[in-house]
Amino acid sequence: MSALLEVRGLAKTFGSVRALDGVDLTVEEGRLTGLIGPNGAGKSTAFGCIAGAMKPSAGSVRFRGREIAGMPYYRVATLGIGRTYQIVQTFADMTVLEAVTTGALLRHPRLPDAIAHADEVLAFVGLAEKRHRLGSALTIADKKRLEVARALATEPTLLLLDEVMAGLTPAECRDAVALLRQVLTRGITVLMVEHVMEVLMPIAEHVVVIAAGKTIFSGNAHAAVRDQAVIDAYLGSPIEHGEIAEGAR
Amino acid sequence: MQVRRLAFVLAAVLAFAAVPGAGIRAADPPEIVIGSILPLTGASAQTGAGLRAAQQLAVDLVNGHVTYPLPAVGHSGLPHLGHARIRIVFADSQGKPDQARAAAEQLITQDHAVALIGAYISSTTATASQVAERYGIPFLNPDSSGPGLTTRGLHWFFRTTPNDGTFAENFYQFLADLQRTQRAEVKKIAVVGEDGLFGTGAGDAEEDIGKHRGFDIVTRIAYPATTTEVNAEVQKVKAAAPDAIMMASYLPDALLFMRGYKDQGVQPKAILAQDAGFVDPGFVKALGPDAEGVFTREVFSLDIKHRNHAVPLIDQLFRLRFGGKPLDGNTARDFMGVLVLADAIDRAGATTPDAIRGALVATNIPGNLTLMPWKNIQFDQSGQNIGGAGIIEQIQDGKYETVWPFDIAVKKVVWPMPAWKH
Amino acid sequence: MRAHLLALGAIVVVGAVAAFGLHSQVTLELLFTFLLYAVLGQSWNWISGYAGNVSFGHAIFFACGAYAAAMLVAAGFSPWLAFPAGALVAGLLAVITGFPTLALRGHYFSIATIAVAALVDAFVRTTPWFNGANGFEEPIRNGWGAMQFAQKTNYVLIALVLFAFVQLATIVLERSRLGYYLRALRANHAAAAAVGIDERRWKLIAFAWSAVMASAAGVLYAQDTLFVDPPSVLGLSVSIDIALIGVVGGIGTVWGPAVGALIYVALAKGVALQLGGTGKGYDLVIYGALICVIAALRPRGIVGSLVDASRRRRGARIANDGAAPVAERAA
Amino acid sequence: MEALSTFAQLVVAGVLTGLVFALVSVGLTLVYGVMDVVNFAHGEFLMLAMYTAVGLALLGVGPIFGLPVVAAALFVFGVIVYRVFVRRLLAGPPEATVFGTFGLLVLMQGLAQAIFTSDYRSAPNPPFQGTLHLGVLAIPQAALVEGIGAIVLTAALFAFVEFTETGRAMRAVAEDRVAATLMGIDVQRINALAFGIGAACVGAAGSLLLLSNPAYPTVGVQYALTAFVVVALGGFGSIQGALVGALLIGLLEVLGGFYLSPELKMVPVYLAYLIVVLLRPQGLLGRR
Repeated sequence: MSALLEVRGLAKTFGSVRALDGVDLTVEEGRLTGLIGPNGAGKSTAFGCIAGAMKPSAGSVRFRGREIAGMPYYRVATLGIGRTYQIVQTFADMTVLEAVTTGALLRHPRLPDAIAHADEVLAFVGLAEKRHRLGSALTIADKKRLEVARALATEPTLLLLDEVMAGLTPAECRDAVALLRQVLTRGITVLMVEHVMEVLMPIAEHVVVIAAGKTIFSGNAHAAVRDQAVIDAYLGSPIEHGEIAEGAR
Repeated sequence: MQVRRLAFVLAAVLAFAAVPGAGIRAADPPEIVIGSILPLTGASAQTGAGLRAAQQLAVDLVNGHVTYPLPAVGHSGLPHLGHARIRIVFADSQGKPDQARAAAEQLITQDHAVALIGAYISSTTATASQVAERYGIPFLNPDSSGPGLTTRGLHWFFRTTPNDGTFAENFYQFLADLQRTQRAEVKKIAVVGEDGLFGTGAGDAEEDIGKHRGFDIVTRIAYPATTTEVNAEVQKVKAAAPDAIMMASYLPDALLFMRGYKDQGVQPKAILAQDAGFVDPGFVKALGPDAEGVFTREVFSLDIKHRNHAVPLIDQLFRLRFGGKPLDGNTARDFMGVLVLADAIDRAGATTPDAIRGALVATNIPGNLTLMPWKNIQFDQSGQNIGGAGIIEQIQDGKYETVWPFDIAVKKVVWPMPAWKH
Repeated sequence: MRAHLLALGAIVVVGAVAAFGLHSQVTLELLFTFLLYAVLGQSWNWISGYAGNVSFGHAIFFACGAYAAAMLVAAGFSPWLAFPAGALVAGLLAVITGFPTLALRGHYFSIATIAVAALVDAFVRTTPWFNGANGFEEPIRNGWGAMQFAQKTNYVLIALVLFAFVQLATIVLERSRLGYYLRALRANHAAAAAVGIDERRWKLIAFAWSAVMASAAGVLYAQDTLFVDPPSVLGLSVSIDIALIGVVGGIGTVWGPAVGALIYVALAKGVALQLGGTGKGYDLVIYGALICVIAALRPRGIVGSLVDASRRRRGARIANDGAAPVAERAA
Repeated sequence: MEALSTFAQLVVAGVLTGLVFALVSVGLTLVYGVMDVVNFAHGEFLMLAMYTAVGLALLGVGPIFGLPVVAAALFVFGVIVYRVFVRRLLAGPPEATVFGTFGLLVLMQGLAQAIFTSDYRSAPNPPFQGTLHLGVLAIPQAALVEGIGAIVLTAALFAFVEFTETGRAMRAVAEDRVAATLMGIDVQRINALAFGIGAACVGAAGSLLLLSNPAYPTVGVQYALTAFVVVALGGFGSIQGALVGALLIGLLEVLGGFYLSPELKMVPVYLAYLIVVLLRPQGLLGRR
């Protein structure tokens, strides 16, 4: 399987703060990769650099072999990378159908084709019967689902999901996971950023863990849970004997 | 659906608007209607109000029985038309060219005016006179000085007032006369004016005629009329060190320039102004002694009462109607414009356009039968009154005194203008 | 969609009937001015309503058409050429001035348009071939070739065709990729970028179309008024009149500009002609008060608020009873 | 030598012109900075202030002594306009404030023409009409007084906003209206106050302006245009930025007028605006 997205030595500094200090990440085509790490590990910064607009201080982000670091969001979307936002962004005064149609227009310039395609995507994500409701009148779960539908409507080859599970009830999470499985079956590669480990476990075949701006683990999800570096990152490393002694004195 | 109903309402409203506008008129009135286009709202509303009062006064005198040494006055209407009375209908141009055109159309098609008069602001006169040309109705312009108006080859356009070209000619004739009588040496001239139609028209004429007569135009300055400071312009004039400065400005910029000249020690022998801001009541009031000695061209002055004793009488009648304000260049010209038109209609003996036009072409009213300092009123084939001429006044002891032409001057010319007082 | 076409058809028919049926030149003149300002209002609406960049310098595109007509006639060509020529110049001017400024936010864009308009005004005033402050005056001609007519009827007909084209284009806009993208950009920038909308490119397209429409209106104005100079076609007051028509009627709607133009013509022209004799600024007072009331109570303008009301009612109705009416949507 | 003294005089004139622009723009910075409302009727507030000052002058109170009275009158006018009108505009969509203040502009123009007519009206024999001569430089006293007024007004407003309680509250509202409400700031009162103080600044400006300009219905239009360019150039909401922007524009206009041509003297001003806004959208010192 060829690598769809390759991130090498990604670094980003804000003034004196080194938010990212060498993140490496590979997303295999057709598989769901999880990007995970404790709060403040630099996940959002990494996502920002990958999704475009945020120019990394160093390192490269190659999509299908083409460098896309710092490219504006709309160019990245046109290349075939769909995305959702951590805080859901809806077209307030548009109906569900109109919002997804707006996404479909990227590949289907003629409106009738776009509307037809939008209807397909709505059916696929299960929002068909709410197609005429105003986006602003939906529940959080439906808004997130709408955002995924909107991204799918642009027929991406890679879908970037930024904490799409945040704020959902366990039942809504299950529905979301079910949807993600269907997305994978359509051959769309997914990179999912989360900070809740068990959400990723059931669906992520490949997991990359970052902490303090560095990649500390890359591999199978189950192996990740048992990896000492990952545990230390999450639970904090055990205190060496010597340190206490010095501290106490 | 809500909006669909609204769109149909829109269509219905349009339909209703169309029907009542058919404009069926009552039986033809015994009166003869003259249409007048003036800037009754907008920036020149105040001037428009004065012109309106002067035109109405002229009509009332034509319809009245009191006689004055003026054409068509005091015969209770037009004698050759069975003493039909004249009615003047006013329409507002708002000082905008397209609104002036709409006003002209209304006067011709709805009020059935036999002739039009107007419109003070040159650009509005241009569009209104084109409507008259298209409908074949005589158009008399008493008060726009833009030179271009009579170079358009219009068949129905007549203008009684001298234009900027005449006034520029007057300036140079005045300077020539001064050189002859008072050894006044003027060689270098600065031409300064706002960059609108008024300033450009005056400035072009002053520059062309000056060069033609061998004067040295040392600088030509056009500045945005709405400017709030004129430092750069004053410095340019100072650098050119002219003998005389010709100005075409409105009041705010006129004051800025005069104060600038004083501050920067620009001391020309003469400042020659194309009235406008320099004859505004606020000019002398604001500058006091610093206004002394300024020359301005004028089209009218109460000083010429010895030529036609009607002048003070008409002035008195006008003050009664317009809050005590005296007759000035604009109101006097509009007053005369109405009389010239009434006289032509009377001599035509009919209200058909051709008859009136014929009478206008044949017009030859001697200067002393007018309020104006003109030789006579006679139109050339371009419709321009060739008998018109301006006069030149000088501010002496805070008052505008006629100083040229010498035959009607009431005061000697103070030359050169007094130095700035510090 | 169908509703708009029906309404447009009705207005075109009524307009045509009025054009031929009416004799009163004054009423025809008001009808012509209504159509002209409806076109201008709609052209302004494309950039300031649909695209959300409020322009206070829109007169420069109106002037492109007006000057194109006057200069072509002065050079001996037919004024009909001014439609393509004016459109080309206006379109180019829109792209050149729009490219750097369209990304500016809110007031910065509005003030930038004033600055650009002032620069164009200075350029026209000081460049010799525009005749400076004297402008152009067209000699009187007659007939379709010269696009000049004694009777107003033909002017109304041309204006009607232009009005129909502009309204049709707006109806199509709302059902087109450009329309969706402009709405998306106005609703949520981040979401719009995520679905691949290049803000500058699509707003430039809207701006160019808007300029072309305004230029066409300029050609008609020049052929009706036969006089063109900087203050009458390029001044700040012209841009302000155009903007106010859009606001009163309702921004971002198909029929807003038409309603705004109707109110403008009724007030500015009708009142002035009737009140003409009094000499005071009464029409300005009435007009200003009306704008204040509308801005305070009905900020989306008359049609805009009707659209909002209908959409909210429909949105709410769907939310609770779930029944999905036919995909018909107004405005 | 001659060219040098001309240049020196032009620079001095540019600075004095810039200070007058600052005088007229100060009120706008406060109103915009605090409430995000660009008051397009700013020019008409200035016109009203000048007419009030003329009224006082006719009653014998000159533009200098009358200044606090005019400022107070405009303060009251500003608060009333905010409470009755602008408050509703702020409740509407962003464009409501733009077009609402536009309607106000047209309304005040109409009223001014109806009530005052379009005659030019000025204070009878105003003070400071003379000229100060410093070597080769000539400085009109009126411009000097207006300049000093501008500096004093800018400093006072800056001190008010930086160091007083209400000033801090205003900056909080400017920063984040919602957070300010959470901190217990009565946003409506602060907005009304800001609008009133902004109008009071225009009142002071109107009084001083009467020393060199007559009052007429459209006197405010050009000053307002320049004020918007000045405030945007200096960075909306930055009081000291407006002063810097004003000085820059004053110099550009005067020097541009001499070395370029008087007819094109506004070109460098508008070009400077476009260049700065395109390169630094938040203006020279603004923080937005």
